[in-house]
Amino acid sequence: MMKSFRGGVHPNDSKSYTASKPIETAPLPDKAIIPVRQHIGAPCSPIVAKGDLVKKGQLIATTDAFVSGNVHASISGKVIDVGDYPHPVFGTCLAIVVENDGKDEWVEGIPLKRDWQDLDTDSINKIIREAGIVGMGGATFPTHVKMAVPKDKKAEAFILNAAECEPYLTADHRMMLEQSDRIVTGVKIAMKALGVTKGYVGIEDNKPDAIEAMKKAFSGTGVEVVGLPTKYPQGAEKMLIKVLTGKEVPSGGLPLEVGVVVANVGTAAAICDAVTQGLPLIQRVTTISGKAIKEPKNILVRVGTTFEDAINFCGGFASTPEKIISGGPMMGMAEPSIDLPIIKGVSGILAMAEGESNTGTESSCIRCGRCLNACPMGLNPSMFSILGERGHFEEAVQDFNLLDCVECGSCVYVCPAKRNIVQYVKYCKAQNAAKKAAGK
Amino acid sequence: MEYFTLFMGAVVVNNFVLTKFLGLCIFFGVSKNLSASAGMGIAVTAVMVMSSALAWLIYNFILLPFGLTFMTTAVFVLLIASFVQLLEMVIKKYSPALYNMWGIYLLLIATNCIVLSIPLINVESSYGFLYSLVNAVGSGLGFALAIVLMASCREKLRLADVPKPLEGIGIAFIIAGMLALSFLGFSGMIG
Amino acid sequence: MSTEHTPKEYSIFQIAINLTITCFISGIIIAGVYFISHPVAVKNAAAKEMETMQVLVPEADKFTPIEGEEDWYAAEKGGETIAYVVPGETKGYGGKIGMLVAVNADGSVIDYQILVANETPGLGDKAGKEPFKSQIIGKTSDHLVVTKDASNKEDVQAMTGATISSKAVTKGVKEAVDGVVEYVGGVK
Amino acid sequence: MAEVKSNKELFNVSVSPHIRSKESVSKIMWTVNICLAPAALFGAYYFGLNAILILVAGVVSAVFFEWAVQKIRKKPVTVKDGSAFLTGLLLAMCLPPTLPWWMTIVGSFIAIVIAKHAMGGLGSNIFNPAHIGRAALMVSWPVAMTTWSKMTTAADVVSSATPLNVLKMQGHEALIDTFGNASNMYQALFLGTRNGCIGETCTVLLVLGGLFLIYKKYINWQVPVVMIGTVGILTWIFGGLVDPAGSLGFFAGDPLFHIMAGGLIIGAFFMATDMVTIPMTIKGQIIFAAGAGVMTVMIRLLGGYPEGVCYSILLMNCLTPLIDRFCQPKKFGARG
Amino acid sequence: MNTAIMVVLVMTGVGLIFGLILAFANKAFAIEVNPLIEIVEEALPKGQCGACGYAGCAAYAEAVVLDPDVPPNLCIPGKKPVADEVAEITGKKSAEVEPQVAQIRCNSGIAESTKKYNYVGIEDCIAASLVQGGPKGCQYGCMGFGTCAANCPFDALSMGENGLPIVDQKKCTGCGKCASVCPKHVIAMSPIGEPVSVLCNSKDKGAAAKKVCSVACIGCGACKKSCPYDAITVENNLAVVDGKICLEKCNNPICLEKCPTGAIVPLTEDAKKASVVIKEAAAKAKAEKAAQAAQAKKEEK
Amino acid sequence: MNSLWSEFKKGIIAENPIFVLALSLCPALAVTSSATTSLTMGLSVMFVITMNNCVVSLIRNVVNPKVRVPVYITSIATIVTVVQLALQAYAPALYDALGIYLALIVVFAIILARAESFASKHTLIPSFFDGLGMGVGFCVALVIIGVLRELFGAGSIFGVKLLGDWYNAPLIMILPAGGFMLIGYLIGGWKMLVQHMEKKEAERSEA
Ligand SMILES: Cc1cc2nc3c(=O)[nH]c(=O)nc-3n(C[C@H](O)[C@H](O)[C@H](O)COP(=O)(O)O)c2cc1C
Ligand SMILES: Cc1cc2nc3c(=O)[nH]c(=O)nc-3n(C[C@H](O)[C@H](O)[C@H](O)COP(=O)(O)O)c2cc1C
Ligand SMILES: Cc1cc2nc3c(=O)[nH]c(=O)nc-3n(C[C@H](O)[C@H](O)[C@H](O)COP(=O)(O)O)c2cc1C
Ligand SMILES: Cc1cc2nc3c(=O)[nH]c(=O)nc-3n(C[C@H](O)[C@H](O)[C@H](O)CO)c2cc1C
Ligand code: SF4
Ligand code: SF4
Ligand code: SF4
Ligand code: SF4
Ligand code: FES
Repeated sequence: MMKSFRGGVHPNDSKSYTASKPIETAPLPDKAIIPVRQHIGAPCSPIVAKGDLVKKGQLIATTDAFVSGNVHASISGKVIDVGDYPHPVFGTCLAIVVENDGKDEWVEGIPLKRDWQDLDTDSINKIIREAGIVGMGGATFPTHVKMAVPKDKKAEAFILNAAECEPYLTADHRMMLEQSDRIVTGVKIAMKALGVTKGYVGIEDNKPDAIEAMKKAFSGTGVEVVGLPTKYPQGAEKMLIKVLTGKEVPSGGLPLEVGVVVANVGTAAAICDAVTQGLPLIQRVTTISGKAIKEPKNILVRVGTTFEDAINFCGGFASTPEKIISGGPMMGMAEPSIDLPIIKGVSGILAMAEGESNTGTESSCIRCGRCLNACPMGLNPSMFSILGERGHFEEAVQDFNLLDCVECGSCVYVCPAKRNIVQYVKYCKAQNAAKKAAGK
Repeated sequence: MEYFTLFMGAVVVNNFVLTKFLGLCIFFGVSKNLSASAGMGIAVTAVMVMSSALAWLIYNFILLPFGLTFMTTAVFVLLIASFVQLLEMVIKKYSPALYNMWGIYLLLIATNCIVLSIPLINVESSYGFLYSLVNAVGSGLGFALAIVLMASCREKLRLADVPKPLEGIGIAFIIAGMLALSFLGFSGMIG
Repeated sequence: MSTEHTPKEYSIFQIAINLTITCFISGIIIAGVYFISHPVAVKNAAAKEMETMQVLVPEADKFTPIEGEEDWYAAEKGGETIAYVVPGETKGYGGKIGMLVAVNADGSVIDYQILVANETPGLGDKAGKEPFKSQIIGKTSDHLVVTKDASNKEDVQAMTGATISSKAVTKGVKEAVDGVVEYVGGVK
Repeated sequence: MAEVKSNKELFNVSVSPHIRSKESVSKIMWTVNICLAPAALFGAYYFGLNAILILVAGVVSAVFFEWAVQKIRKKPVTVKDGSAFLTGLLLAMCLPPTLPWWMTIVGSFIAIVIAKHAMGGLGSNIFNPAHIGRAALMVSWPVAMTTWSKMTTAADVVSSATPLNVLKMQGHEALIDTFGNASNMYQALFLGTRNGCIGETCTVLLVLGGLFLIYKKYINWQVPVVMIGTVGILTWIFGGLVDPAGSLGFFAGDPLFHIMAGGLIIGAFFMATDMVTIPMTIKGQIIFAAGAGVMTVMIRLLGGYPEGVCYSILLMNCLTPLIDRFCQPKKFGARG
Repeated sequence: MNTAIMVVLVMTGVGLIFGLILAFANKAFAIEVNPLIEIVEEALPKGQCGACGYAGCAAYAEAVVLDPDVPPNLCIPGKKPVADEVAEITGKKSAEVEPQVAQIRCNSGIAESTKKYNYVGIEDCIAASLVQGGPKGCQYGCMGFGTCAANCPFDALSMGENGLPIVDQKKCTGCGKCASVCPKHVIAMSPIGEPVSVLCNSKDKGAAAKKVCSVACIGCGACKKSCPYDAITVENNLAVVDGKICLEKCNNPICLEKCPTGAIVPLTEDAKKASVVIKEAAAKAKAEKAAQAAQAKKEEK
Repeated sequence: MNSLWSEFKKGIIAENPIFVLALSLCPALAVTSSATTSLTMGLSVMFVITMNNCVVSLIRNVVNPKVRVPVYITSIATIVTVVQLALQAYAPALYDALGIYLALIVVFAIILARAESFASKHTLIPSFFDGLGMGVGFCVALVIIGVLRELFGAGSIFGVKLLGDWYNAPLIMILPAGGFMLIGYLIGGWKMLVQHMEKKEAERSEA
């Protein structure tokens, strides 16, 4: 039996809607709304103007900041606007709108053929940076930053995060079944760039077919494919590292402190495309699911396609949805509308029918301790909600390690009093940041 | 064994705060947070032991031989007040850190029932010198225990939705009532 | 919290004399009051003690202190000792219980009164009242034992819910009786 | 407030997570009520009319007081969550079957109004409300609270004292005498055909209820096990030393008797597990349970009362905030 | 008699000994503390609101006594009397403290505004603003969860029926705590008695603002043009009134009538009356004009 | 005159030494299990505090600040000893009932607090009224507590049986636990009373 991490929860995984649906390619949108900020880090500045003609894969926004990710046109056509548009994460954001000319032409020079074996670490990282690859597990952290190992640290292992522990989502699952070559190549490239020989693939054991497929694909590569107990948040990188290597990433530290780099399945595939063919990140596989969707699907979709288009491709709504979520139900964001572009980090779009998503009515904490037992980070979530409610955010940070919370939502899931702990955590973090900023 | 019984009796069974109502001003005034109340508990114990010793000497060598027992109160209170003030000055001078921690409570101690009553009880019950000291230590620790428990409860209730009028001292009294109720469990255990 | 804004300097003598004078005046006042009140207090205390003893032994016309035994009195009627009034002390539920016990020369209890006690009102403090009192009165040392057995009519029945006080008071009385018996020289 | 009625056209937006488990406070509370019900019903059957009156008075008044306080404080009324029902039920189950019913109402007033709502209502109280209610009744009317009727249903357990009382006052031998022989005694203790508080006598039904709660993960098994274990071990070691009939020496106590007598079973399974008033971490709960066990034994063997479960739990309740402070969970990735 | 003499002797002796000890200790252990700190603290109103910029009244007392650069008038709730007292104690000069009250610069209640989504979560403005910017259509407007009211140390704010906070001008000390907690920065501290103000905080362009709120300031500048004293400026599509100018100079708030959306609002009784008069006059003028036009038309015919 | 009245009045309600200032709490519990002892203690304290305020206001200018506290305490101790001696001589029963708490009047914080914060800054007359007001407030609080505890805990007031034999008095009222809880609620009630009065006052001043 696999070692497990402490805490965690077992929500109903609801993956059967789409687990057996092969990835379908969504039609090109009439116009793509491409925000200049699709990642953690500095926003990019547009380098095209209204009226310019762009081709697929053309760089349209960039920046010198290291922690950032280039933005490329996902379709070819005319730039019809550069302005503020709704954004699934930031509310509104500067976006470049490209009107489809229907030609879907690549920009000059790609696709190309490149033998990755010949490349050294720096050139691989350069390619990844130029391709605008960011983490596709949802956090959208620029991958080239992650791959750049500082001098004083040494990477020892690479972990492919294929846990896909969020309920409903099956995009990674389908990719592993259908596109194992891309994934394997991506992992090999990453391992070469990092200079490591040890690799792991962690997959939750509710996807036996994927474990099978990966084992086959990775046979003889020295990469260990491991079936992990199904338990949310198995895919959180600290948990994954703990389970696979037995090491605990120190509080506030990065995986590299224990010599590990973690990347998502989609990220690995994107690395493969970029390095072997020179393709920038302009599309992704995402899961459209939920009871309010007529035909839930896994779709390959261009960045900038609106939620509405994607949902229409899945037959539209079966009933009036009560809630729209970008990402999974545990960590995803509820969205106020479906006029939003799909960006690099949108791993799923869920339309929840009435009663499907359930947040309950908050009552006072009865100190039952379930949240303590569920918290994978070993925190005391009940205190976050209580202290947050009374405005004692400093105490939450200092005495209860609030900043260690990864907002996984396990505590909220199990709470019988339906406490909005994650919201209190966000609240406390925001207040604490504001206070710090004011202090400076 | 006799000393042990006396000591345990003073700490829990006949806890001065919860069964004899002494030292309530500080008990309610300084129990808002845990570290302050722990400091206070120690301070009270220290002052009580030292003044008990002095008081015992004065009583047995001056007041008793000259038949001046009716003046005990006046002399003791003067003794304690001066002693506390002296202590305050010494601490302020030599350990400002300590002073910042519980200097402010020292003056409160000077006008606190429990500090005066222990020496009084000691001499009234004609306890011996050592016995008096043990009684003082036990009572002081009993006070410390009670105030620390009180503070931990109040720290918890600070985050609770206590009815407005009861907030602060009111709810503290109610907790004290429940502490006293719980401590009845010890009744009959010793003495 | 003095109102002057700049602290002044004082000499040691100035400070010391200040307190000394206060104490001197205080001493005079206390001494004065004591001088007046003390005799009254002594007189009242004595009168009260007599009164108490009178209640315990109503037939007596005189109480004379017994030499050699502190606070012991012989109750006399027409010059003849009819009883002894002696103090007793025990430890009850709420601490010390002090009492006065009137004992016949033959070692039986005439009456007793609890003077100081901290027993629970409504429970332990019933030990000084009827019907508990009448159980004790008349008994001799042998039967001054508390029982909880309802069928035992010889000994003292414990008060419901206050066994401790019952035992304590009974023990106090018994000790007083034993003391008297010993003093009288084992008269039975 | 600005809350307009939820508009069907608009989506709901809230912070993640968007799915929640099916557990709720009221589900937990009502389950506990149901687990207690068999033992309560047994008490009602065995002790008769007055016991039924006490149970009804306890529950109805507790629910009423909760409703009234919340109305007066203009807070949302939450009597349906079953916690007041539970407090009333537990209080009634810990009272002697002969108690005048109106005293039960005074007890539940103290439990609900003073011990629970003065401290901020469900979840904020420091002391176990039912126990505060019981302890308050104990000091208010000690005679009524320690008067036991002669049993009528089972002819051979005629005694007007509880077994623990007999043990304390008359010793172990006398205790066995009241039941005839030792196996009769254990049987009576196990089945509940003995004197005692209404709901505390029937060991078997209480244990079954408790096991169901453990199975449902509503309580941690460590708490009853540690508390009962501590009492068992300590009474075994020291129980013989303080027998009124003379010391029997070490290891001469009767742990089985001590475990089943008095309120230990109901206390360990249903009251030392009240999550509101005990530490939150398992470590803290074990400390709590062990402490409560030690206190119980101290009170039973050394103290003025024959039974100590109620006070031991209250005394540990006082310590809970301190225990909580020093037993925080170990955070992930803590250095060292 | 003997006892009485002993009493006096012992008392005096005790007094002398303790007096000497204390006096000696006083010399031996003397250290400098500034007694003024306590006196100043005593004078402060103890709201512990932090409006002075220090962590509470005691901290300010210490700072104002020890640091010569700290002015004595930082305590806003205390207003002038406290400032004067502190100034007197510390020997510093007390400058004028401007009396201020909180003003809610958004007039869009439930009826006047649109909603973006149904908010489900903690009833608190800061928490709600973290969820997609809050449920109100206008991202600059008051969300009405009452965080300001809950944080007012002087109990001067309450939430009105329409979901907007109401300032009790008598209780408001102008400490600014509410303004600092409001995540939308809707609350401004303004001079007491200001006759009119633009109660809107929206920096959206006119059309966008109008779409989500019926009483929005659309930044059209009509008010600015009408104001004879240049008290109004328009920046970021939002008009702002300089209350001090109005207070000093204006007694005929003509701007009120010019605003097409009614975003500019009379605040004082006088201004309200004046506004009615102006509006009536305007209506009359309009009616007259219409009548004249009709007349003219008729005549034409 | 008006200001003297307000000096007097504040001690009774708005700054009640027990319910509001929470000073000198020990006697509020210890001697209040009957109304009679409450009243006696209340009157004793009232006497001491008033006297002491007068003494302090008279000597305030000659007292050296370095020994202020000991001097004030000496003054209090003297007055208390006088009361003690007087009670012992003329009312021995009460003297016994008050027990050690009579001696402890010396350290009741309210007395020193008034001396320090009021009498040492004011002249004789205001100090007298301040002391009297505080004393009355103290006495009123004690008597309220005493009456309630005696009534509920024994069915009588000042020893006079009011409730009949049907009344089965709960002992908790005369025990520590009940005393604490009762005072807790009285403090809460007092707070509401003070707020209510302030509101009334404000309304009146507005009108
Ligand atoms: C609670 C939690 C759950 C997560 N679950 C997954 C997951 O199921 N799959 C995944 O790829 N990443 C998941 N992540 C993100 C990973 O921690 C990590 O960011 C990711 O594996 C890094 O790869 P990327 O940068 O390529 O996205 C999760 C993160 C958290 C905090
Ligand atoms: C400011 C910042 C700096 C980071 N630096 C590195 C880094 O140097 N190397 C690395 O492997 N990951 C780095 N990360 C990525 C995180 O370890 C993590 O992969 C990312 O936050 C997403 O993880 P999640 O999806 O589990 O939340 C950094 C993240 C942040 C926010
Ligand atoms: C508040 C309270 C006060 C008590 N006071 C007394 C008392 O004054 N005297 C006494 O003997 N027992 C008192 N007890 C009861 C004893 O603790 C003990 O229970 C009793 O003596 C057992 O005797 P029983 O067998 O007669 O019930 C009191 C109990 C409580 C709860
Ligand atoms: C397992 C469990 C045990 C409980 N035990 C008690 C109890 O002993 N006494 C009580 O008043 N309430 C008990 N409750 C109910 C509830 O927690 C109680 O009303 C709160 O203490 C009131 O805030 C219990 C609840 C649960 C789930
Ligand atoms: S959201 Fe934070 S506190 Fe809650 S379980 Fe996850 S890490 Fe722990
Ligand atoms: S799970 Fe909910 S009710 Fe239980 S302790 Fe945590 S926050 Fe409180
Ligand atoms: S437009 Fe102005 S008035 Fe309207 S909601 Fe926004 S801030 Fe408020
Ligand atoms: S003014 Fe600000 S804090 Fe107050 S209710 Fe409106 S948004 Fe919330
Ligand atoms: S009166 Fe204040 S401590 Fe006793």
